[in-house]
Amino acid sequence: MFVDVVFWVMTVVAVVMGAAVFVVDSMARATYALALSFVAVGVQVLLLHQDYVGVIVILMMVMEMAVMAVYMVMFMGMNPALMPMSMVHDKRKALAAASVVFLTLAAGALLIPWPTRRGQPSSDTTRALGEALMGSKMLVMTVVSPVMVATIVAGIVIASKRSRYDRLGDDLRGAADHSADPQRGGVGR
Amino acid sequence: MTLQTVLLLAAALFSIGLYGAISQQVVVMVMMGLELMINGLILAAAGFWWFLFPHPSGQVLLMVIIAAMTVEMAIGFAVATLLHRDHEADMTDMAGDLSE
Amino acid sequence: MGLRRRLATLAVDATHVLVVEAPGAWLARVAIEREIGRRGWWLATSPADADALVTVGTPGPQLSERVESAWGQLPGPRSRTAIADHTNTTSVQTALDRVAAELLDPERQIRDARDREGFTSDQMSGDSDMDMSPSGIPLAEGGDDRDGLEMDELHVPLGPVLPHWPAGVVLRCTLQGDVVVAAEASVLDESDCTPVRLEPNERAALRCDQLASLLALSGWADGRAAAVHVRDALVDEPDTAAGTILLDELRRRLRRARLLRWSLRGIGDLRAGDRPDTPPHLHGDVYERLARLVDQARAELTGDEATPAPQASVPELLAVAERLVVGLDLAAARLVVASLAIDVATTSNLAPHQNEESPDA
Amino acid sequence: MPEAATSSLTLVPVGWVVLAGAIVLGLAWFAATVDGVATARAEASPTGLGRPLREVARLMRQRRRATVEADTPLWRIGSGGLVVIATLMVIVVPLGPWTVFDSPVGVVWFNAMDVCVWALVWLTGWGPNSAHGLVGGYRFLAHGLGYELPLMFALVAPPIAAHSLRVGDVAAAQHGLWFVVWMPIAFLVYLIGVLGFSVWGPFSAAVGSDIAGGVAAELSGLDRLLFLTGRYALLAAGAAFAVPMFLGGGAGPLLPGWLWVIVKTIVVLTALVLARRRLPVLRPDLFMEVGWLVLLPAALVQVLVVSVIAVWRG
Repeated sequence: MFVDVVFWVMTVVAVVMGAAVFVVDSMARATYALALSFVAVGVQVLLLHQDYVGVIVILMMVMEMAVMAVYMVMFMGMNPALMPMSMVHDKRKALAAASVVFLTLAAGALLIPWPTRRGQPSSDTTRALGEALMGSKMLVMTVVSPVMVATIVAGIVIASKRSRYDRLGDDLRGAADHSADPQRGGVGR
Repeated sequence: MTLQTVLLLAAALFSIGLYGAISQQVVVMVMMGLELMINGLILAAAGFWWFLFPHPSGQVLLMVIIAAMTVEMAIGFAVATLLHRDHEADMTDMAGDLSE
Repeated sequence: MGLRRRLATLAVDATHVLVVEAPGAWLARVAIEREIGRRGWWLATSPADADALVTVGTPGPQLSERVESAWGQLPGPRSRTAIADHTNTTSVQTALDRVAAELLDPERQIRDARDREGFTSDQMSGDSDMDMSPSGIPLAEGGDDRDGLEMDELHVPLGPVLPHWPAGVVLRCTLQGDVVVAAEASVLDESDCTPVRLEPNERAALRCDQLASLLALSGWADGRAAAVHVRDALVDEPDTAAGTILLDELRRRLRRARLLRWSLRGIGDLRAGDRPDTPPHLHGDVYERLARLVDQARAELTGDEATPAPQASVPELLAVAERLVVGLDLAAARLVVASLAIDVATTSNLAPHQNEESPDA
Repeated sequence: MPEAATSSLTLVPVGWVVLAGAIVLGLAWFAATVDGVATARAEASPTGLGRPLREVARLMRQRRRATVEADTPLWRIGSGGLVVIATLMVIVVPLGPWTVFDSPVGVVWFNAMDVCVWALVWLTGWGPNSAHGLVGGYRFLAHGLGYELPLMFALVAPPIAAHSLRVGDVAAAQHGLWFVVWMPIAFLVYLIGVLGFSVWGPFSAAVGSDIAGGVAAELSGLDRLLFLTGRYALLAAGAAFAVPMFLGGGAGPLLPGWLWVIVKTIVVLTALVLARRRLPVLRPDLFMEVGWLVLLPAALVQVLVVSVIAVWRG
C-alpha cells in the first residue's frame, strides 16, 4: 500500500517535471525540474529493490544538475528574471516523432506477453551487485574504468584553453611568471 | 506497481526526452533531452530486472547505463564549452562547421 | 499581547545595525561599534540583515542618495538614526536607545510598513511593460572573459554602503561570474571632503581599524576581534608605551597565522619593477601590506622619525586599486582594496609631503 | 517487501522521524549557543547564552523580503530545504539500538543527501536576483568541487573495514577499536567535508563578509532563520554521522548506548563550531587545488591501507 502510494506520487513527479524541463521560462527551473525528475526515478529504483543504484542515481543527478545549472547560466545568459523563452526548431515534427515513439513503446509495454519472473533476488542486492562486479562481470569494471579516465582527460583537453604547460612552463616545474597566472592555486607551485 | 506501469512511465520519460532532443536549439537543452531519455532507460532496466530476472548481473547493466550517461554529460559539457569559445555559438544550428 | 511584547523585547536585544560612515567620521563609527558590542547587538552584513540604519558623520548629497536606497532595503521592523562627527559616549547611547524604542513601538512600525507597500507597488507597475528588460533591469551583455569564453557582464558597484569598505569610496566593477574585468573608482561628494587632523594614537588606531577590516574580509573572526581590541585601546589611551606593547603582540599573532599568510600571499602583487611611479609602501602583495599596516600604526604612535609613516594621495590609491583588481575574483579584489588602507578624510586634499611634516610627529 | 539481510538494530516506525528532526534542531540550538558564547568571549560583549533565543525572536518578528524579479519558489526551496536535508541525513544514524531508516546503503544515502546541499545553497544564492547572492552560489559550488570527492573516499574507508554499507553494521564492526584510531586521515577529511557542506568556518566563503553575506545577503525574517538553522543542523547531522562511522557508535562504559551517541555527537559538534572563529576562510580558488592534490590522494591512500588491512584480516 505504502509502496504503491509512493510509486504513483513519484510517477506523477517524474513525468510532470520531465515535461516542465521544456516548458518553464527559466534555465534554473528547467535544470532543477530535470533533477527532480531524476530523484523521482531514483526513488522508484529504490522501490524496485536496487538500493545502491537508486541512491547513486539521486546522488549523481543532483550533483550533475547543480553543475549544469551553472553552465546554463553561463552559456545562455539569462538573468534570474523569468523571461519567456522559446528556442525550438521543427517543433511539430519533433512532437509527432515523440508521440509515435511513445505510442509504439506503450503498445509494446502493454501488449507483449511478458514472461513470469525467473529466479529469486538475493537477500542483499547491494552485496550481490558488488560480487558480480568484482567476480563474474569483472570485465565490465575493467572496461568502464579506463573509459571514465579517458573521459576526464578528453573533457579537460576539449574544454580548456590554457593547459598545464601554459601554467607551469614546458618542463612543468612551475611558472616562470607568476604575475601572469590569474589562478595560482593553493599548493604553491 | 507492475511491470506494465513501470514501462509506461519509462516510455513517457523517453518520449519527452526525445521531443526535447529533437526540437531544442541550444546545446545544453539538447543534452537535457538526452538525459531524460536515459532517465527512462534506467527506469525500464530497473523494472525488467526486478519483475523478470532479478539476477545479480542485471544490476551491472544499470551501472553501465549510468556510466554511459556520465561520459555523455562530461563530453557534452566540454563540447559546449569549445563551441562557445570558438564560435560563440550555443545553438545546434550554428554548430555545423564543427563537422568540417 | 504580553507574549508579543516579550518577543519584541527579546528581538530588540539582538538588533542588527548597518552602520554607514561618511568620510571623516570614523571615530564616531568606532564609538557606535563599541556601543553595539557592549549591548550584545550585531553589525549587519547587508541591508536585508539589518534592523537599524545608523549614519555617522554628515553625508553629502551623493552618499545620502545611496543611504536612502539602502534604507529602502531594510525588511522592517526598522529604524534609522544619524550621529554627527563630534560625539561622546552619551550621545551614542541615547541614539541607540532611541533606535531600540522605535523598534519596540508597534504603531510606528505598522505605519511604516503601510507607507512602504504603496511605494513598492507603484514602482513595480511603472517599468514592467518593457519587453527585454524585466522590471526595468536590462539583460546582461556579453564580453570575452580572461579564459577566452564569451560571458555575461554584470555591473556591480562596490560601496559606499558596504561593511568593511573605505568610507565614501565607490568602485564600479564589471563582473564576469565573480571575476572583475574592469573597475572604475571614485570618491563620492569629493568637493565636500574636509581633511581631518588626528592625534598620533588616533592615527595608529585608524591603521588598526583598517587592519580589522582586512582581517574581517579574510574571514578570520578571532583575528579581527584582536585588531579591534587594540584599536579600542589605542583610541582610549594616548599612552605610547602601552600602545606599542599591544601592537607588538598583535604583530606576533599575525606572524603566527600560517593559514592567513597562505590565503593572502600573492594577491594584488605590486612590484617596483612594473610601476616605478607608485609609492613604495604600497609595493608587495596583500599579506605584505597587511604586515606593513601594523608597522605603520607603530610608527604613527611612536612618531618614529626613522620610519615616517608614508602617505599616498587618494587619487593615487584609487588608481592603484583600479589597476590591481582587474582579473581578480571579487574576494581577492575586496582584500586588495582593504589592503590599500584608503581613508578619504585623512589624506584627500593633502599632498604626500605636507602630511609627513604634520606637527604631531 | 522482503527485508534484506540481517541487522542487529530495531527499526522504529516512520513517525519517529519527527523525533529525529527534533533532536537535530536541539543540537542546532546547542551549536548556536556554543558559537554565541565563543563570540561573546572573543568580542567582550555580554549575553552569549541567550543569543540563539534573541536571534530567533528577532527573525520571527522581521518581515520577509521580496526582491525585484526574484525567482521566489526556488529561493524558498533553497533556504528552507537545508533543515530537511539535515533531518534526512540523520535518520540513518542509529541512536543506540534504534534506527528510523535502516538502509542497506546508509552510507551512500548520507552522501547523496550532502550532495543535495549543493543544489540548495546555489538556489538560495540564485533566487533573489542579486549579484552578491549569485557569486556566493558559484563560490559554494567551487568549494564543493574541492571537498566532495575527498569526502566520498573518506566515507568509503569505514564500510570497507566493516564489509557493509549499512550504518548499523559499520558501528557494530568497531567493537574494541574505533575506526578513528586506524583511519585518522579519513576522519580528518570527513570533518573537512562536514565543514564544507555546512558552509561553516573555513568554508563560509559562500556567505562571506566580502560579498555582504553572499547567498544569505538578501535573506530576512523566516527565510534567514531557516537558512541559518539549516547550517547549524547540517553541522549537527555531520557530527552525528561521525559517531557510527568513526567513533564506535553507542559503545562506551556505564551510560546507555543512545546517550553515548548524543554525548559523542556533542563533542564533535563543539569542536566543529569552535573552528569557525579560529581560521580564515579558505578561498575557493586556492582550496580547489588542495582538495585535488592533497586531500584526495591522502584519502585514497587511506582507503588503500584500510583495504589491505581488511583483506589481511579476512
